[in-house]
Amino acid sequence: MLKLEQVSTRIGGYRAVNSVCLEVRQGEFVSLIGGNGAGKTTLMRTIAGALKPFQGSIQFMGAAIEKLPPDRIVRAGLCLCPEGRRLFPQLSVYKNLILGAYTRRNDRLGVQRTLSQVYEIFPVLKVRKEQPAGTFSGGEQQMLAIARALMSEPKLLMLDEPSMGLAPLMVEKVSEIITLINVEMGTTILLAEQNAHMALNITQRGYVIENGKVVLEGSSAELSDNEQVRKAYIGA
Amino acid sequence: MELFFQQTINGIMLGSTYVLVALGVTMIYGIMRLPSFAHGHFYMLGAYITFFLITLYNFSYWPALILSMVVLFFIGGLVERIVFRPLREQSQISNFIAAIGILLFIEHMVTVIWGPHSHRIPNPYPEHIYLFGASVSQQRLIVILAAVVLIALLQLFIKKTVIGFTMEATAQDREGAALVGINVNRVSSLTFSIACALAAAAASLVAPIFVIVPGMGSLLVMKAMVIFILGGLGSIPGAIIGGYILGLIEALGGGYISSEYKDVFAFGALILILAIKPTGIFGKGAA
Amino acid sequence: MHEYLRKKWFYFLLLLLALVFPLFGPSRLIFTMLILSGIWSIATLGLNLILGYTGQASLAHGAFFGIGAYAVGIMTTRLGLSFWIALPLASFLCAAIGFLIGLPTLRTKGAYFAISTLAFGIIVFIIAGNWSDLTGGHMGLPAIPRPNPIPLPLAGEISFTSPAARYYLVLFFLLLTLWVMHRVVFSLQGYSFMAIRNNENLAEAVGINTFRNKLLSFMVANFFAGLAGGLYAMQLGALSPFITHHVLTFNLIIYLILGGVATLAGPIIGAITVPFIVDALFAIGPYRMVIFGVLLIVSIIYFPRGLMGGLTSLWNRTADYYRHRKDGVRHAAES
Amino acid sequence: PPAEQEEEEEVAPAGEVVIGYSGPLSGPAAEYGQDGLNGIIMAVEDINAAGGIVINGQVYNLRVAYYDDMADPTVTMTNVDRLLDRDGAIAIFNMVYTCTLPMLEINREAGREFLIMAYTSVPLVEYQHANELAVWLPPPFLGYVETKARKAMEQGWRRCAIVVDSGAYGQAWSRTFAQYWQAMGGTITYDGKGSYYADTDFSTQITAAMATNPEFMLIGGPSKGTMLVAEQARELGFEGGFVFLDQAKIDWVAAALGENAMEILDNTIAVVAVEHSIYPTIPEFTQRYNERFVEQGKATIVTWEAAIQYTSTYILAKAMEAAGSVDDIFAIRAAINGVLPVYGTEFPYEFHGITDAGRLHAVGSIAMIQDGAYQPPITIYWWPQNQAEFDELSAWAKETYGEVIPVWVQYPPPR
Amino acid sequence: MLLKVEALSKHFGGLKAVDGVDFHVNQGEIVAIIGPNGSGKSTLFNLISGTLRPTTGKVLFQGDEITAHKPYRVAALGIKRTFQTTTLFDQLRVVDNLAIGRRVNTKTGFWDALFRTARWRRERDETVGKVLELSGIIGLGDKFFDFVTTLSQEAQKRLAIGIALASEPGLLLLDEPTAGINMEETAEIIELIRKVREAGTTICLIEHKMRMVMGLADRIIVLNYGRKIAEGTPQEISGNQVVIEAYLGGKSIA
Ligand SMILES: Nc1ncnc2c1ncn2[C@@H]1O[C@H](COP(=O)(O)OP(=O)(O)OP(=O)(O)O)[C@@H](O)[C@H]1O
Ligand SMILES: Nc1ncnc2c1ncn2[C@@H]1O[C@H](COP(=O)(O)OP(=O)(O)OP(=O)(O)O)[C@@H](O)[C@H]1O
Ligand SMILES: [Mg+2]
Ligand SMILES: [Mg+2]
Repeated sequence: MLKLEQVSTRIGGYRAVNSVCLEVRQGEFVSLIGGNGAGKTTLMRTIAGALKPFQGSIQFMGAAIEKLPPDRIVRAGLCLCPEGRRLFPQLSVYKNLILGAYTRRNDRLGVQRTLSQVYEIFPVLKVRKEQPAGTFSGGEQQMLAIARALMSEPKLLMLDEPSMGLAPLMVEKVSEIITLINVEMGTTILLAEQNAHMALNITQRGYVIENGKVVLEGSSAELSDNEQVRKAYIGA
Repeated sequence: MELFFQQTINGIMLGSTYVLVALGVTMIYGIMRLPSFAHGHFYMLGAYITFFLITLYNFSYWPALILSMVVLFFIGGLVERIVFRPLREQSQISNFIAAIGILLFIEHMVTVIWGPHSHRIPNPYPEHIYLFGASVSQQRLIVILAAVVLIALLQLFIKKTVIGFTMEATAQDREGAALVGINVNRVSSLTFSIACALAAAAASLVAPIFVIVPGMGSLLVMKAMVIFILGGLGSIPGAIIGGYILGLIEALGGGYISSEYKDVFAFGALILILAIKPTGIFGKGAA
Repeated sequence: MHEYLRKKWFYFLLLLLALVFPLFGPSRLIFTMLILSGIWSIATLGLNLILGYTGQASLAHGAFFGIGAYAVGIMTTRLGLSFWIALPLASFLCAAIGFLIGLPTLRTKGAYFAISTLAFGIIVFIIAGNWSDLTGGHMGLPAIPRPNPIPLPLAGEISFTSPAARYYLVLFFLLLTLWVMHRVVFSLQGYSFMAIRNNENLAEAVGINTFRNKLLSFMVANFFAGLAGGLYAMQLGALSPFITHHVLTFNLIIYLILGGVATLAGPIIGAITVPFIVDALFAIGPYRMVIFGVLLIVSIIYFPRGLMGGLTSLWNRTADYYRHRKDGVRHAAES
Repeated sequence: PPAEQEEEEEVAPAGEVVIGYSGPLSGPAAEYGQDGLNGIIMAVEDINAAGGIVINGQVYNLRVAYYDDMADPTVTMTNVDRLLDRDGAIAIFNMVYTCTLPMLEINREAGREFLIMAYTSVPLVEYQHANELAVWLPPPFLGYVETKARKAMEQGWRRCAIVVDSGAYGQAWSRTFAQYWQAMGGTITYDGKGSYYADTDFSTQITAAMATNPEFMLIGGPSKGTMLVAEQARELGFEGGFVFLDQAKIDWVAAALGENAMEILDNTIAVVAVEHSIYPTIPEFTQRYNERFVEQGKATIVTWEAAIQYTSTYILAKAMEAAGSVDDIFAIRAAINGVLPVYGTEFPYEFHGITDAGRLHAVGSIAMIQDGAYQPPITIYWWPQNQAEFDELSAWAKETYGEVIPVWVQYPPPR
Repeated sequence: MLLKVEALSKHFGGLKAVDGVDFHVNQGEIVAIIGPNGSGKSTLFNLISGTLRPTTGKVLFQGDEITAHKPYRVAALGIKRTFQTTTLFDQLRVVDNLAIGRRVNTKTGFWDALFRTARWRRERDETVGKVLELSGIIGLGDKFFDFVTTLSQEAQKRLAIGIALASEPGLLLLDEPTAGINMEETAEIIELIRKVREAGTTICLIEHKMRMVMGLADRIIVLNYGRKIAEGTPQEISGNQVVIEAYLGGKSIA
């Protein structure tokens, strides 16, 4: 479904992503594990079109997307729930969600259906749907960000550190939800996480990225057992 | 009382143009965080285009006005594309310099091509009528009404249409907007275009009662800046109310206290209001 | 280039050049333009402190320049004070007015501050034009005397009727300004200013009284605007309200940004280069301001950090190139 | 072909004399500045076409060097240096009082002498800023003030509201007018100025002025603002008269007002339009001016600025011939006296002489619009020192131009 | 008692972000504040540090009332904080950041700078010395002259703590100092926090990483919906049923 070949991206003069090859197949749930500054965010922004790679090709559903602007990529069914959330702080929760479905604006019924699904998953969003998103706490905003990404009904959903800054209870809940999205809704998911423990628990396959390069890949079970991974990312 | 009423109408009429220009400045700032000091010059260009459509191509007034809006719509989009888009990542002050560059370019281009002297559009509605003892020319009433209509249309557009939604979203988080699938560059261009078209409308509306000269937008843009700050950065209702307030302050201050210092009242009011409320009347956050 | 600029001898060379320049017998036009550029430099250095280092875009700088000029003009013509007393008085007056205006306006931030200072500037312009009894109104303030000659122990006296004397006078004040800016910027006090520019919330959280520091920066900036204005009054000998107009502020900002903001050399580079470019554009006749507008746009797009920034990055790039080449040679040798 | 070139070289002039000009060619005062420049350009072209300046059998051609100063004194100052250093100008025309001021400081330095051709009608400046190398071209506005005030009195008007331009000229003019008017027994009911350059809506002041029931309004400044004030006053229901400052051009205003002009301008006292002047040369001059400038988009109408600068340039050329030098500034300045008078029978303007302080004896004239038509112009002579001199002048004028209404205004005004 | 908070509330419109919270921090302690997202932890810090004005209630520091003082005055008294999102002077170098952090201890003003007074010299030398030492403590000794944009996320977090530490504060408020960094690096930050405490600085921190909190804190305060729902030692809290239900959840301690 998604296929990266030799993708490299520069930030400033620095090669934050370096010849990355990666593949995600239809229906899969794949994790991207790496420490700070490993290049996960950069890679995801590159896939989503917010950054342009200077080398390599990115294919989504058979079509090259590395030169497309972000909006075209979303339209193709690939949506990124970004690090730092990037909500519309002065707009109400409701408007944020509706804008999440911007690419589906001609499908009103579908949008309403997704909206009620999203409200079911995150009841707090329904209760406070008129509140400006910017006044939410960090965790609440994270939930809204995931919800907004879901609104576009993506074929492939990329989540950049959804557990960041979340309370333990919430982390659990979020991972359940993500799994649910993958299993029930059949959405393919690419998840970037530092919390390898959580990520490897719920995904099927994973890539470990360090210094912008993929250093390991394999099934989640394999990775969990890998000594290196345990030491660096699970910490026990 | 009659005097007061007359001055109030004068103020509302002044305010109407202010609002139309200030709305453009506000929208541009809201979406692109750039202080559009060249906006008064787009206004001027709008008036010239209407003038030439009428005198050279024998258009009648309303078609000329609309065509002028259309032309400015495209010019605005073009300027955004070739000047401000490359400056996207730069600071506000760089954008300010670019705006000065545009302003010099437009003003002197117009001066060189069409001469420094003033032009006049024949007034389509020269009659005046008496309202409660105050004398108002028909064209002035039209300016007031047209401003109200344009403002209402703009509000509807922003609050009720999806494209309007995207403008608000882009104003608040550009990358976020891009990631939900909004073409933010198009939104920027569109905003600039609409803002310039509004300026053209304002200029074409007042052109028959005033005159058209290359410098006609210079002071106006300063007032638009004051209004957009007064109302709170990027706040559209703020700009509307701020515009009318400024018009009234000028008319009443100029009429009752001192006409030489009427602009002092307008600009002084800004400093006073900000001293009390540092984020403007409708402002929420800091700049 | 950048590396040279860092070394002191380069500055001494420049200074020497500036000192001996009149000996080459430059034309009067060059003299006049250099004197004016020196005056603009002083004002721009002031603006650089508040806008460049403290991050507060004051759009009243031209107005303070005008206040300084009028203060010197009024004190020397109406009160009969000597220029040498009027000039510091005018500068301090500007600092004091800066204090009063800063009190309300500096409570605001960003664009709010910019536009409220712009509003103040426009008010000054209107007052300069209409308060005829004080300023001469739109008729202007004529016949401002030249500074009294300075007696020299042996060699007679320096009189300021010659452009060379005025050139040295302005150069002296420019060096003084540069000295003050250098000392302030590269000090703990300078850190406070830069902290505010970088992140006002954090600055406040680490214990910097941001309001007081902004006020201080604003006053110092306006002091130098006033000083430059006073020198301008001396150079022109007559004033009109035009010098308080916001166009002047805009010009100073152009000098600052095109020269290189938040550098000490930038303002001077800008204040010399831009007027000379405008002068050169006279050759193309009526289109000159059209071209100037285009030049502004193009240069801000391609040199967003001004000439200083452009030179620095050019230097960095060449340095990188040579470093890479050296590395390459070393690698080759090692393998 | 080479043969032709040789021919040209034979008649090539011995040298070139540069007349400098620094004035507003862009910005709000650009039209005014351009008018003045047009006059100089046209004169220079005419003089060159007629064979240039001939001194001791040598022919010199004139050239205009001009720079835009946007009415900014700083730029004027560098322009002066530009004109002297780059172009070698011997005289510099300037049309904005605040820009002329700094020039007065420079032109007397040894080696930097040049003639200042100052276009300002502010009275007494030639005494306040005495400068032996300055020539003040237009008539002092005191003549207009007094004559217009008298004319207004004649209409039976007593109550005056002032709504003039807040610029330099408007301030000086209206203050002087108020003094004369009150001395004649009139009252000023309202005084509120506005910026004729920057503003377009004067309803506020007019409304306030009308609330004081004036019989006429003193208005004026740049023509465009004057036109707007007149129009807006009528719109707001004002039915009294207007007195224009001499800066505003009645024919320009009338043209801009279009069809209703004569209705709106009924009972207006203003400087006479160039085309209604008594000088017989005017029709020909106007026609040539229109061809040369108006049709090229360089002007909208022929103005007194153009006519005065045109004639002044001629005087300068004649003075050079009389002085026998193109670079001895003092000699040229001294020779001006000798080449005067020049009359409206030959030029589009007339100068009868020059005062000791350097102001040309320039004629002013005003006219009134009444009942939809221009009344015959009144001609103002301000330099005669006594009744006898004035009578002599009147007789000459009647003889030369036929129907004229001369008046005498004392200048400098009696204390 | 170093810090004492009495009945502190902050309402945003109808929302009670902080609702009558009482707590105190003793000299030398590490106190952790935990609670679900949106429970008012950051708001509480904002109230203490003067960034927000409380609706009601009092804040006392060393017995003196500091309620609604301006942030710079609170900082001058010795309470320093970090922000939830890493906040630095991002156009400057590490050394400048730390020196600015120390600015509150120095008195060099405009005239000192101009005339290079004895104070200017003394304070400059002192600042350089302290800052050098500090950069070693926070593990940025080799990055001393680097611009902060070139630092990794985790180094930036340490620098943010360094800026707060530079003035040798009596009380340090840390808002999620390890959000978004991995285990190894978290351990380093924990080490740093321990070192700081040993050097005599009292610490109050907000954190979601339970393993870390449990190992580090002397006392834990739990907020939920703006109210304090529990307070106690780590053992007490991890066994507290109310806290488990509201916050910790069943299985994992991540
Ligand atoms: N704006 C920038 N300028 C310079 N370097 C940057 C910038 N943004 C990121 N980098 C660098 O690029 C590298 C990759 O960063 P990226 O944000 O992709 O990492 P990450 O794996 O997502 O880390 P984190 O877990 O902190 O989110 C890092 O070394 C970072 O320092
Ligand atoms: N300026 C504000 N205006 C309105 N509501 C606000 C404002 N700041 C915070 N809130 C609200 O106050 C509540 C507490 O927010 P706070 O940021 O203190 O939570 P937190 O405990 O730090 O959460 P997290 O762990 O997610 O960072 C939240 O519901 C938030 O939406
Ligand atoms: Mg990341
Ligand atoms: Mg928080």
